[in-house]
Amino acid sequence: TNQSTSTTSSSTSTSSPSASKKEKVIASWLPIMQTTAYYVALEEGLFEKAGIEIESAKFENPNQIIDSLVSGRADFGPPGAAAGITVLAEAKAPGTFKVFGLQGGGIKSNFINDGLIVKPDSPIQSFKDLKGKKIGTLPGIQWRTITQYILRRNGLDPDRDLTVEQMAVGLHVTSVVSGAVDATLSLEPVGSIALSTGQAKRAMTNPVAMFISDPFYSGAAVLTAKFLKERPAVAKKVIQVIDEATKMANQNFDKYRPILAKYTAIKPDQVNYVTQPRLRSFSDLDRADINSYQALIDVFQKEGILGRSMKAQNLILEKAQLA
Amino acid sequence: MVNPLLLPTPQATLTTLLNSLFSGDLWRDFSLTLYRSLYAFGIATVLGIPIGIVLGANEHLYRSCEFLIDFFRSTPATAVFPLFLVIFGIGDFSKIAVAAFAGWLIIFFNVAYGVMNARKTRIVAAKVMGASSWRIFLDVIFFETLPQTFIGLRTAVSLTLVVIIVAEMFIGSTHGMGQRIIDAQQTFDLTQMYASIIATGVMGYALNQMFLLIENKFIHWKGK
Amino acid sequence: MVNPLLLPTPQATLTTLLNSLFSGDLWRDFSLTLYRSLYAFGIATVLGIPIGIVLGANEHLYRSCEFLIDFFRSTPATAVFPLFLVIFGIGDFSKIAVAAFAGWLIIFFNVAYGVMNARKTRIVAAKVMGASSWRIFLDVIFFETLPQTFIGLRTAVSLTLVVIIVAEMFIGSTHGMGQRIIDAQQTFDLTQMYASIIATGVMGYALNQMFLLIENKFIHWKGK
Amino acid sequence: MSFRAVSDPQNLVNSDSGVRITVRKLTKWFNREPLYQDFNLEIEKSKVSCIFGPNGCGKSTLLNAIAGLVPIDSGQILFDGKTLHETRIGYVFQNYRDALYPWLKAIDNIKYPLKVARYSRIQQRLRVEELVGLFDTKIDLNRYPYELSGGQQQLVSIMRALAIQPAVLFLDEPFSALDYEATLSIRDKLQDVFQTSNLTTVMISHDLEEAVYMADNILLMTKRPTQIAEIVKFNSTRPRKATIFADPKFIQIKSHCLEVFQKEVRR
Amino acid sequence: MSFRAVSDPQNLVNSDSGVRITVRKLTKWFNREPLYQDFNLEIEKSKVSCIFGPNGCGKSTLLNAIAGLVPIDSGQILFDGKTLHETRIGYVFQNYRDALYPWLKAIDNIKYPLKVARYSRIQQRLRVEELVGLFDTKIDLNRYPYELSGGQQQLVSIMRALAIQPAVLFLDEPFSALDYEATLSIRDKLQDVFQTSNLTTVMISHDLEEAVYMADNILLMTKRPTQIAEIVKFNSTRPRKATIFADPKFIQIKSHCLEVFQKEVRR
Ligand SMILES: Nc1ncnc2c1ncn2[C@@H]1O[C@H](COP(=O)(O)OP(=O)(O)OP(=O)(O)O)[C@@H](O)[C@H]1O
Ligand SMILES: Nc1ncnc2c1ncn2[C@@H]1O[C@H](COP(=O)(O)OP(=O)(O)OP(=O)(O)O)[C@@H](O)[C@H]1O
Ligand SMILES: [Mg+2]
Ligand SMILES: [Mg+2]
Repeated sequence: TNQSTSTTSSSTSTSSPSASKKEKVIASWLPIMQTTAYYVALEEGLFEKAGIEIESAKFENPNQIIDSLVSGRADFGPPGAAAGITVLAEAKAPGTFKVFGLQGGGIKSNFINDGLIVKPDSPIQSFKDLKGKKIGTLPGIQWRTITQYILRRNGLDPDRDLTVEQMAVGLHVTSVVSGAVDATLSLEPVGSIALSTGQAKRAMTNPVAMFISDPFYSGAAVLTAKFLKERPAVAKKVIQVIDEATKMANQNFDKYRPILAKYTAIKPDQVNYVTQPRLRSFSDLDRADINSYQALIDVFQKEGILGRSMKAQNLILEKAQLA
Repeated sequence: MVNPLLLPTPQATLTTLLNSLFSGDLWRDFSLTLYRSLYAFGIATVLGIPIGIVLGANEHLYRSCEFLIDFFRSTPATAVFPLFLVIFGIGDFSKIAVAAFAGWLIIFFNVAYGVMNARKTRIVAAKVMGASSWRIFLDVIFFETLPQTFIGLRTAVSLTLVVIIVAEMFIGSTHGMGQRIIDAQQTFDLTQMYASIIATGVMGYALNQMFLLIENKFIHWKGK
Repeated sequence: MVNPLLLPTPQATLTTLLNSLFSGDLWRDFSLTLYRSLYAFGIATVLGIPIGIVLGANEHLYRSCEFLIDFFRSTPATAVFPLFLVIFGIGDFSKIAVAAFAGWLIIFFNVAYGVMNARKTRIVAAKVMGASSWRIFLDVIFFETLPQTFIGLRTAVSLTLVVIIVAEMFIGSTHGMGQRIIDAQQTFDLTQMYASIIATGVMGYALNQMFLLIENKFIHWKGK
Repeated sequence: MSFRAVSDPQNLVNSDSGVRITVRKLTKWFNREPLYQDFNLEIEKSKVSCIFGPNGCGKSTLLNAIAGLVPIDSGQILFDGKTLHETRIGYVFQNYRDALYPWLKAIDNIKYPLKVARYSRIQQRLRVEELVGLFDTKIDLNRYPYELSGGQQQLVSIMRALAIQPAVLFLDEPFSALDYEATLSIRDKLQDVFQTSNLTTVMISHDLEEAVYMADNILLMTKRPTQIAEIVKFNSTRPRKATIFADPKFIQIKSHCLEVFQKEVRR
Repeated sequence: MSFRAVSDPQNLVNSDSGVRITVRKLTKWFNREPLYQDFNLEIEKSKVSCIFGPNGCGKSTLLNAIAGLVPIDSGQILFDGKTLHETRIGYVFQNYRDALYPWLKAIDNIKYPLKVARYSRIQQRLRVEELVGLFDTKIDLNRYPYELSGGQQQLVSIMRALAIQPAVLFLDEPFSALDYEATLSIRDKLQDVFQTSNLTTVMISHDLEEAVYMADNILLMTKRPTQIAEIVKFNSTRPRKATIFADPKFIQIKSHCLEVFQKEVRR
């Protein structure tokens, strides 16, 4: 794995001589594909140009991002912060978060977000073939719920017809290859990496979009209401920067592939395998996107992990608020 | 001062704890984690004490394994989990094995050190009475090391619990307190999370108290 | 037998290790993790030994804190991380603080037990010579407990390393061996993963050897 | 050689008037059986009291109780108006081996009470030199205690107990491991100390001849529950010489003590 | 009372011929100084040899070396054709306190060598009863060693050493903590044992009177590097009584020994 070797590392950028005038903004981010726009913004110096000094903390676990936002230790979560967990946190602390971007994949739009990963010679082609087998998914209630929902949609009882094993992302390919499980429901780039090794394949592409909503977004860009209220001008600049970076990433994804190796676990020789995620900037967000987000919220509510109904629309930042 | 969402009040936490106790699903997670921890701890003890005594008594042998011992003591059990996955599969047992391994290292290390630091006079006395090495292990070194062994057991019982929880949290599992903690974390139900953490801590405390009771009952000669 | 992708050969692993050594970025991760671990361990030692001695000598006081001690020893440091995040912020220091806390508990526990199990004759002798409690701590109990303290220090130095790695793995960090391990795991580069684990283990071994050297040099009276 | 050549930095010198120890209504139980019950004893100041009694009658426990090292069930122990803490005690334990510090060299063991009493480094060194001269010892004091033989350890213990010029000296079978020559010589050195200071000494010995030879008062003890059977006085002048063993007075006192002892033990 | 009432389950009885111990060219260094150098010694079988020598001359080390408890630098120790392991040894250590097992009650400490020698439970009990009868002890043997006084612990050590009817008995200052009465009585019990068995005994004592009283051979030792200064024989018949102390032969041997000892020590 190639970690960043350059000095413009992800932690702080204090290289500018006019640092004194700059607004300091703290970001908590996850090292995943969906965060690409943030990497682009850092690489292209967009924050600096906007007069913003970024202090960023990298986390492996989306919960820590939410914790750091709630505690006021961070101002915003760049694209890729967990969309589902944001909803769950907002339900507990209404009025804390505003979403200003969504990231994921879609069947129609042809961006890959997730896949059902199996061995190359596996007879499994869909969830229906999993009866009596073992499926792996990500640890925690969010993905357990999504998996159970999809299984039920496929006519399987997740408690009786098969075993659902929750396992850390790093174990997914290993478990499939070693035969510990028959399939995994994995987020990108697991599928791409599995494919690149030739040890596994995608039996299904974007199954979550297929069964919940197409497109499907698992990532979101969020900022705290506190940040927005206390420093609205800075918040606006941050959103503009991310918007611009998202545009750049979407238009010229291949150009930015090499920087993925610097910010994520992906190795330089793997950057060309990984698939492009669907990145929606603040200005892009439309009704279809919001409906998709709503569909995820509804699944959570149906499965009982969200105590009350919530409107995706209310979570999304309103253009008027930025004035 | 601090956001009560992040740091719920003790009352709220205890209320949640009590509610979960009576609503029933806490017991399932609690007992599953307890079962896994005790299973792991049992393996760790059964393998740790005898091997610790034997290696501690053969300082030469111990020194030649020292690299491996210190190596594994310093590597997170969760990092070597892929190895356990390959050997034991994905089921419960691989997580138990990881915790047992971590606990075993602690028990083994403490017992071996206890033996190496033991006063030699009593061993020598047994030797002169014609006791075989085997008898000396059983009758003298074992007892001589017992206070240290108990420190090891208590460290290990807490550690196996910790590893089980961490495995349940980060490697993933079906049910268990670790699962419960991470679920609460993900649903941002920090009251539930702290309630679950408290339940876990109480489990650890209870296990430790059990040892303390045994220790106080049997090791009457400490400090004499 | 086993798929070499899952269990790379020792040669492959060592080759990768050597390559990473020369390609340079291993050093950065290695030294960062070492720095964090030593930082955490330093805090743990400075706070653990004196508090351990004082509480061990006041068994009454110890018993009244026992619940908290056993409680926290049995709760994974990573589970209470949100708390540390709130107190120490999102920087590196909160992770160091978590590891220091875990190490502190171990050192403290071992020292306190060492004091409680210490032979009373020497303490009594100092008392009769008119030594103040303070002097007795410094001159007698400290030395009396030293073998046990070293066991605690060695357990703790490994544990802080483990917690730092786990924090780097599961909480996330910029650089460090834990980050390296989890990245390798996620990209299914098990050779690199084992190479990094080996590098970590060697770090732990080296730290332990350092203590062993000090121990063998200073604690000459063991078992006498 | 004077025993107070080194001036005392704290002026806590072995008080000129000496220390009388009073044990009042001492009660101490072990395992639901009384060891002492309403036990009273007066230990004369600036005198040598030798305790002679059967094994397990509570001699060591009595010294420990007086020195505040074992809790007592009831009763009082008085140091002539002073508190225990204000009284400098020298103590040679019956288990002298366990009471030495194995992490300190023999010489530093001897210096330790001086360090506690805040003697300067130079004073510490001078005092140890003085003691070495007094005891004329050939032990290599740069060895650790566990490198010494039993007798050598006991001698180091005695030197440590005397280092700070105590006001009260407790000797629990202090010669049990010493060789013939060392025993004779140290007995006489101690006599010098008794003569030149106001030291109150309590010594336990199983050697009756030794006990009488050293004592001003011989405390004869009964079996458990322990009482004083008799206090026998022997006020022959010091320094006493080996010739005293043939002295009719000495022989008479010795045989009287033996008689009392045997009567008590066989009872 | 016979000393072999309990039949030995392993037929490893105290061999009728007795055991002679030969120490040949023993060399032992401590801290770059020789303690023993080419030291030779013959310990007569079925006799009592008492070692008398100054503190730190290496008496305890010699016994430990013979019993295989300390490594020696060179030399040989022979047990009359047998190996060390085939020889039953009873040993009362100088630090008897540390050699008892605090996790066992006194009675179980005494039984322990019997357990090692695979005596049945009943035999163990009978043997302990026999010992208790022999020593006529009033110690509560259901106590743990740390609940006993120093002298009581030493007595338990002696009983433990004698429990398995050893062929070789090592006594390192075995009476140092015993009271007057106990010392006399145990000396005499031991004499009974010597008379009724072929036990080879080596005893260390700093009490010359005691050493001569107990001994067939008195081994007088020099200072370091240690040699045998002289072996003095005393072949008065047993049982010896207290009256022997006045026997001119006894007095003459005693004063000869003292002379040799003092010459050696003062050299
Ligand atoms: N910790 C204890 N628990 C129970 N009994 C004890 C304890 N310590 C001492 N004893 C008992 O108290 C009695 C007195 O013990 P102590 O050591 O004072 O005797 P002593 O007179 O010094 O004997 P000795 O001459 O053998 O040294 C003994 O009978 C002993 O069994
Ligand atoms: N571990 C050791 N390291 C260095 N020197 C030692 C060690 N053990 C013993 N010695 C030395 O060896 C010598 C003999 O010791 P030993 O205990 O045999 O003497 P001893 O004749 O039994 O004396 P005592 O009459 O005092 O019991 C002593 O001078 C002692 O200093
Ligand atoms: Mg005593
Ligand atoms: Mg000796």
